[in-house]
Amino acid sequence: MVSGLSQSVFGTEFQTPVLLASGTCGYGREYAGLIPLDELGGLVTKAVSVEPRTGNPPHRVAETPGGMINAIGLENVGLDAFIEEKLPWLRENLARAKVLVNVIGRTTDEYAAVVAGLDEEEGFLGYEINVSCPNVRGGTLFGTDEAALGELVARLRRESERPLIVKLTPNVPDIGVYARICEENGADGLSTINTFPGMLIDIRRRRPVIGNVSGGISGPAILPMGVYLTWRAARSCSIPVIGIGGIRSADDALQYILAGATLVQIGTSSFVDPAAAVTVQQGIAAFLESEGVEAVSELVGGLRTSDSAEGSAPAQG
Amino acid sequence: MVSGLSQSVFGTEFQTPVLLASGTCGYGREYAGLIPLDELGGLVTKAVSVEPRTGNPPHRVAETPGGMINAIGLENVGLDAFIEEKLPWLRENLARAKVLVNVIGRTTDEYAAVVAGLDEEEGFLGYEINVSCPNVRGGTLFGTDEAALGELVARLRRESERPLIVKLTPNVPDIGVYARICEENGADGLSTINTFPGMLIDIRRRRPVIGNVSGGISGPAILPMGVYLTWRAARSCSIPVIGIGGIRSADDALQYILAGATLVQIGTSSFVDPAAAVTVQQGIAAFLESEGVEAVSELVGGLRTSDSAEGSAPAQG
Amino acid sequence: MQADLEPRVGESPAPVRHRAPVVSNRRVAADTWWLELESPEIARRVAWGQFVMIGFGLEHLAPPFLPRPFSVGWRSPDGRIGLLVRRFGAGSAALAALRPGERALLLGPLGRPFRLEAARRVVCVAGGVGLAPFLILAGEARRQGLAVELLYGELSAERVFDPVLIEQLTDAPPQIWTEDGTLGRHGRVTDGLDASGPVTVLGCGPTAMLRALAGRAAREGFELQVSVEEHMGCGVGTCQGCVVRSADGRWLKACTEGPVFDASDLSWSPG
Amino acid sequence: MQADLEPRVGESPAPVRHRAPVVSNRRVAADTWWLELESPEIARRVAWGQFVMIGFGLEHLAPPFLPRPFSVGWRSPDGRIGLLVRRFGAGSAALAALRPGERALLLGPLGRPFRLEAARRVVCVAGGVGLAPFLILAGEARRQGLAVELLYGELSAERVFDPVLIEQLTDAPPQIWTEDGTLGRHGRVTDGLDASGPVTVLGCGPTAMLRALAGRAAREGFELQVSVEEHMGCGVGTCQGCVVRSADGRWLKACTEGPVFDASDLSWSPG
Ligand SMILES: Cc1cc2nc3c(=O)[nH]c(=O)nc-3n(C[C@H](O)[C@H](O)[C@H](O)COP(=O)(O)OP(=O)(O)OC[C@H]3O[C@@H](n4cnc5c(N)ncnc54)[C@H](O)[C@@H]3O)c2cc1C
Ligand SMILES: Cc1cc2nc3c(=O)[nH]c(=O)nc-3n(C[C@H](O)[C@H](O)[C@H](O)COP(=O)(O)OP(=O)(O)OC[C@H]3O[C@@H](n4cnc5c(N)ncnc54)[C@H](O)[C@@H]3O)c2cc1C
Ligand SMILES: Cc1cc2nc3c(=O)[nH]c(=O)nc-3n(C[C@H](O)[C@H](O)[C@H](O)COP(=O)(O)O)c2cc1C
Ligand SMILES: Cc1cc2nc3c(=O)[nH]c(=O)nc-3n(C[C@H](O)[C@H](O)[C@H](O)COP(=O)(O)O)c2cc1C
Ligand code: FES
Ligand code: FES
Repeated sequence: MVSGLSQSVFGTEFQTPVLLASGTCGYGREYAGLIPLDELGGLVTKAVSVEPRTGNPPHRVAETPGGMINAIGLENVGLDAFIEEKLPWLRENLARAKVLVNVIGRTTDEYAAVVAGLDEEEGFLGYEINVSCPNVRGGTLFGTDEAALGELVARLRRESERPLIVKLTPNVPDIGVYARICEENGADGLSTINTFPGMLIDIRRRRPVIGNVSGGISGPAILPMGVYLTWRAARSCSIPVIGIGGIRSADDALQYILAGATLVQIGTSSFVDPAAAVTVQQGIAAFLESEGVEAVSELVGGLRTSDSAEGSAPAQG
Repeated sequence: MVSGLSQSVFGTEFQTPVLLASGTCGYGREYAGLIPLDELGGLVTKAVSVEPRTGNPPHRVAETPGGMINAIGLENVGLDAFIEEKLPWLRENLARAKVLVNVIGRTTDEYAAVVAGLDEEEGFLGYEINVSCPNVRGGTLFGTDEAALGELVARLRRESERPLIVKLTPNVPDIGVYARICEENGADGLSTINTFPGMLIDIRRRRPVIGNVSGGISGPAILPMGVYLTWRAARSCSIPVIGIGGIRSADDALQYILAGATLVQIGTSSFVDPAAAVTVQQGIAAFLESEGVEAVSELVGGLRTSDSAEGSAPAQG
Repeated sequence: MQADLEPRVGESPAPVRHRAPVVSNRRVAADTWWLELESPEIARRVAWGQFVMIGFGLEHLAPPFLPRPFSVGWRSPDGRIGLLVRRFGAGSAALAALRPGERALLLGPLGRPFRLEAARRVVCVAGGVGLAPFLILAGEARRQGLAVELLYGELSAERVFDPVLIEQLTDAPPQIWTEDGTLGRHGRVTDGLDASGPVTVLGCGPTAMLRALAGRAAREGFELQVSVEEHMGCGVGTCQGCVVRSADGRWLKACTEGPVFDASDLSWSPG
Repeated sequence: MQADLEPRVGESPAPVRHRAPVVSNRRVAADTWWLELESPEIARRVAWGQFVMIGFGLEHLAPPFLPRPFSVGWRSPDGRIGLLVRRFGAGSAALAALRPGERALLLGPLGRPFRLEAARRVVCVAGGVGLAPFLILAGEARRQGLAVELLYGELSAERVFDPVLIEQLTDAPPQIWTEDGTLGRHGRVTDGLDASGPVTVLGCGPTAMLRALAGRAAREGFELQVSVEEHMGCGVGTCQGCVVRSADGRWLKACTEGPVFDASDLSWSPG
């Protein structure tokens, strides 16, 4: 990969700014041989919880206009099996691509147990904390509850010195509030964004298409929301932000980077074309060359705006 | 129009459940001759504020994946000119289609002034209150601030006995909370949803495409979010809900209706095809016939779900 | 915007991803198309019962936005593959509208094939376009000397894929059933199944048909393999979108653990 | 899903909406296509300087999802209209790829035309595909006996729309300028403008060109009408998306108050 693509962040060097997003690349191995995984910036594993989870009944995925809905139900093998069956492959097969482990829990203790249980292992760089999980105390998501979020991040910070990246939930009035809570409680970075709650109805059967009734919307449809939320998050704190949502081209990735993202992740697009992440990082390299930019790092947050319009919450209409 | 299409709601009869959404049909007249306006369920005017507003600099609209972004800036002629120049046309030309006036303000008083100023006039049924407006006290939107929203709705209720419909903002953790606040403070109905905040960047110029930097995302891309939020809102309160967001076909409209919407609105689709609303209502009639359903009212909220999945906030992934 | 690059693809058994030109696309029955694509690598490697994910790539946002799984119904020595496409929703309608020279994005071959033993009689029971995997299977297995019977059911005559073509592809005439009796035998294709003796029954078609077969297999004690359908995201095991319930209550991935399963490994309770 | 219904359309001056078949679509210069559509009603009613919104309808989600405004460049007595399409982004690329027999959704005619007075000399200054409205204008105005000159500039020869075709459409040869001097005169098209005497100058092209013209018009005191470009949502005045700044600081809608404005009514300060 072209040297101008590398990004120094989270105490290490990502050879490119392009990662595969959690839940869309399994535990890496599933893509082995199909795409040159070790040439990517990295990947984020499927969520890992302390106990295995069985997940939701089908249908778990379906197409929506310009995107998809999923309600996998965070099915995963659980911490122990992850360490025994999944991590070794990542350790042995990825020399350059970085691995983040996506972490979920029902309680702060469950999150902490995953981090504590993994921290001594080798084969991964750090954690991406998925806070779009219902908190059994209270029922709201960790990611939409300011107090619960702060407590969770502070607790995980005590469990580990590895990079701790919090993946934010998009359906909040002001994502900047949550970005600052993460920073103040010791997070090293943010990932923006997770999926939007959505629903699809089979009108003839009068039933939800998705077994879980509702699910998360991802794909190109959410691109402009993701760019906006990344911009807001990046402006609200001083820790690095990973941009996610609907990226299918280098142009899309560069929108996130100009909005303030240091790295980006590709999710749904890998389903449409497994080569998406490779194409995106090649396209970024081509853009740098055609624009005469030496390093992608020069573009991070490089959006030019006139100051007047920046602060206010946007009126609709 | 087929009789099975009519809906009795807000103390009147809508001949069909299909209306044109605010900001996408001007003040009606712009579509005169192009589509048979008076055969629709109705229309919602462009926002009206107490003083005229000039709106944002261009570009004000652009295309996004499966949708569009707009930042018009609530440009409008203001209350007096609305009464003098716009309302008479609606009064004289629409005999059957119902008119709702979309209302905006920077303060509770400004909203109240519009409602008070209009209430004695003829030519419209009631109000759709756009609460996705920044509150000058505090800066957040009325629609994401529980206290400000409750106060606003209570105040407007005192100003008018006409149908008072509150148009909710989508980017909140739980729209049910806001639905209940509206109901408790005397609203007659809800409209779900307004646009999602979003942003589009011209990567070569490194500038936002939209003059206002950010804007609102509408169109097919937001359909599944709108259906979900309509379902949550309808289940959280007992006042009628108007479903809005990404509708381009009868199938889409019927998803909203099954999710709990009594009426629906068509926005962006009218730009793509001015005949969209007509096609949608004809398609609903055809669906009723093919499914042997006598009246669309029988379908409202007719979604069948198993009880287990209903209450919880959805986990993402 | 999208480069027409073909990324390095790995060694077998990793699937290949490539833009395959449409060779021909013919309407062969009501709502049914026979789609031939040029895909030498998939043609060389595909085994009976495997499928491909077919889509239009990242610039395409209308259905199919997500690629759709289709059983490979045929392959030729010169590198073509054939898919039997029934127009169901908007995604399959777009595949039905493909014209020669246009390209589709293919990923395959995917999934586990049917497993046959030489010593046993094989009976394929196809419902609708569930016929597709049995075209390749019956043709190739017969040419290898296996005794294969093919029962094929449709609702009515207009939907039946040309019996002459089936015979050409599979080297023997199928036994055709229609539910309304407008062609072949009158009734459900499962009625035609004689599963006595040492036999491997293979089923592909609507879930109701597979359930009926599984019920008989359990009662009569014959071996039954079925190819199942479920919505898919990735086709390669990363998304966990495509699960079916196992007999012992776990979720199995249709894309990598299937689509062919022993019927006895699955749960057949409805819903 | 989308019905092919043609809703009742009103009396003039309401625009018509209809699905128009493509008659032909030819590449006529680098990145440039001449697209002819069958649209009898628009052909009958369109006036020079008016435009259509052209898109693909509601089932199409990729660009152009929103319809795009295009000047009508020509009309024929038998009901065709011609558009000059330059491939710029993904939306115009999709229009460039249209094939005969395919349909586009048209809405038009829209906007205010150029206003000409018989007594005056008319000079059209076209930058790039800003040529389009002057093809119809020069042709029809000359046939009505008006003295019309046409100056047409491009960056370089490869982008120049065939001068022979222009002459056919407009009844006289254009004066061609290229910025790199590879065809016609060398320099900016605005350099060619002689605005002495009673003259109406019409401009259509990039904003920088229009600004240069407006500067000269202000200094030299000639009448200048310009056709402006802005992003459009609806094309009919409902969305307020397409505004340009007026000389007295208000926003004017390019779709209904324009696209043709008196240059003196607009603000020409950059940004
Ligand atoms: C292993 C396998 C092999 C198949 N082989 C064939 C074949 O040979 N011939 C054939 O005609 N069909 C086959 N199918 C079915 C095919 O993949 C499509 O589901 C079907 O064509 C309907 O898709 P649609 O886009 O027209 O429907 P849509 O209108 O998009 O959706 C309607 C229905 O299609 C299905 N669907 C939607 N999204 C997906 C998705 N991402 N993945 C899977 N299904 C989805 C759902 O049932 C949905 O309710 C196969 C499916 C599987 C799993
Ligand atoms: C009155 C008028 C007449 C025009 N006549 C012609 C003509 O005769 N020939 C010609 O080639 N072009 C003409 N254009 C320009 C044309 O409408 C498109 O803007 C241009 O083709 C670029 O569109 P795109 O889809 O390729 O670009 P995209 O890649 O979609 O976007 C790139 C740029 O296109 C423009 N754009 C995007 N969305 C819109 C929108 N909704 N409305 C308008 N512009 C948008 C913006 O400048 C944007 O930055 C005219 C524009 C106007 C306003
Ligand atoms: C099938 C699927 C499974 C997902 N699983 C997870 C998960 O386990 N943890 C998580 O944090 N995000 C998960 N996500 C969210 C993605 O990582 C990503 O944030 C989202 O899809 C938006 O990016 P995209 O538009 O590029 O897909 C999942 C997304 C999909 C589509
Ligand atoms: C150009 C434009 C202008 C709008 N103006 C208003 C407005 O003035 N008041 C309002 O409440 N909503 C406004 N909206 C939001 C729409 O009424 C509608 O809620 C939204 O577009 C989602 O519906 P759709 O996806 O069908 O477009 C506007 C939307 C657009 C696209
Ligand atoms: S389709 Fe993704 S795991 Fe099977
Ligand atoms: S384009 Fe909608 S008002 Fe001009």
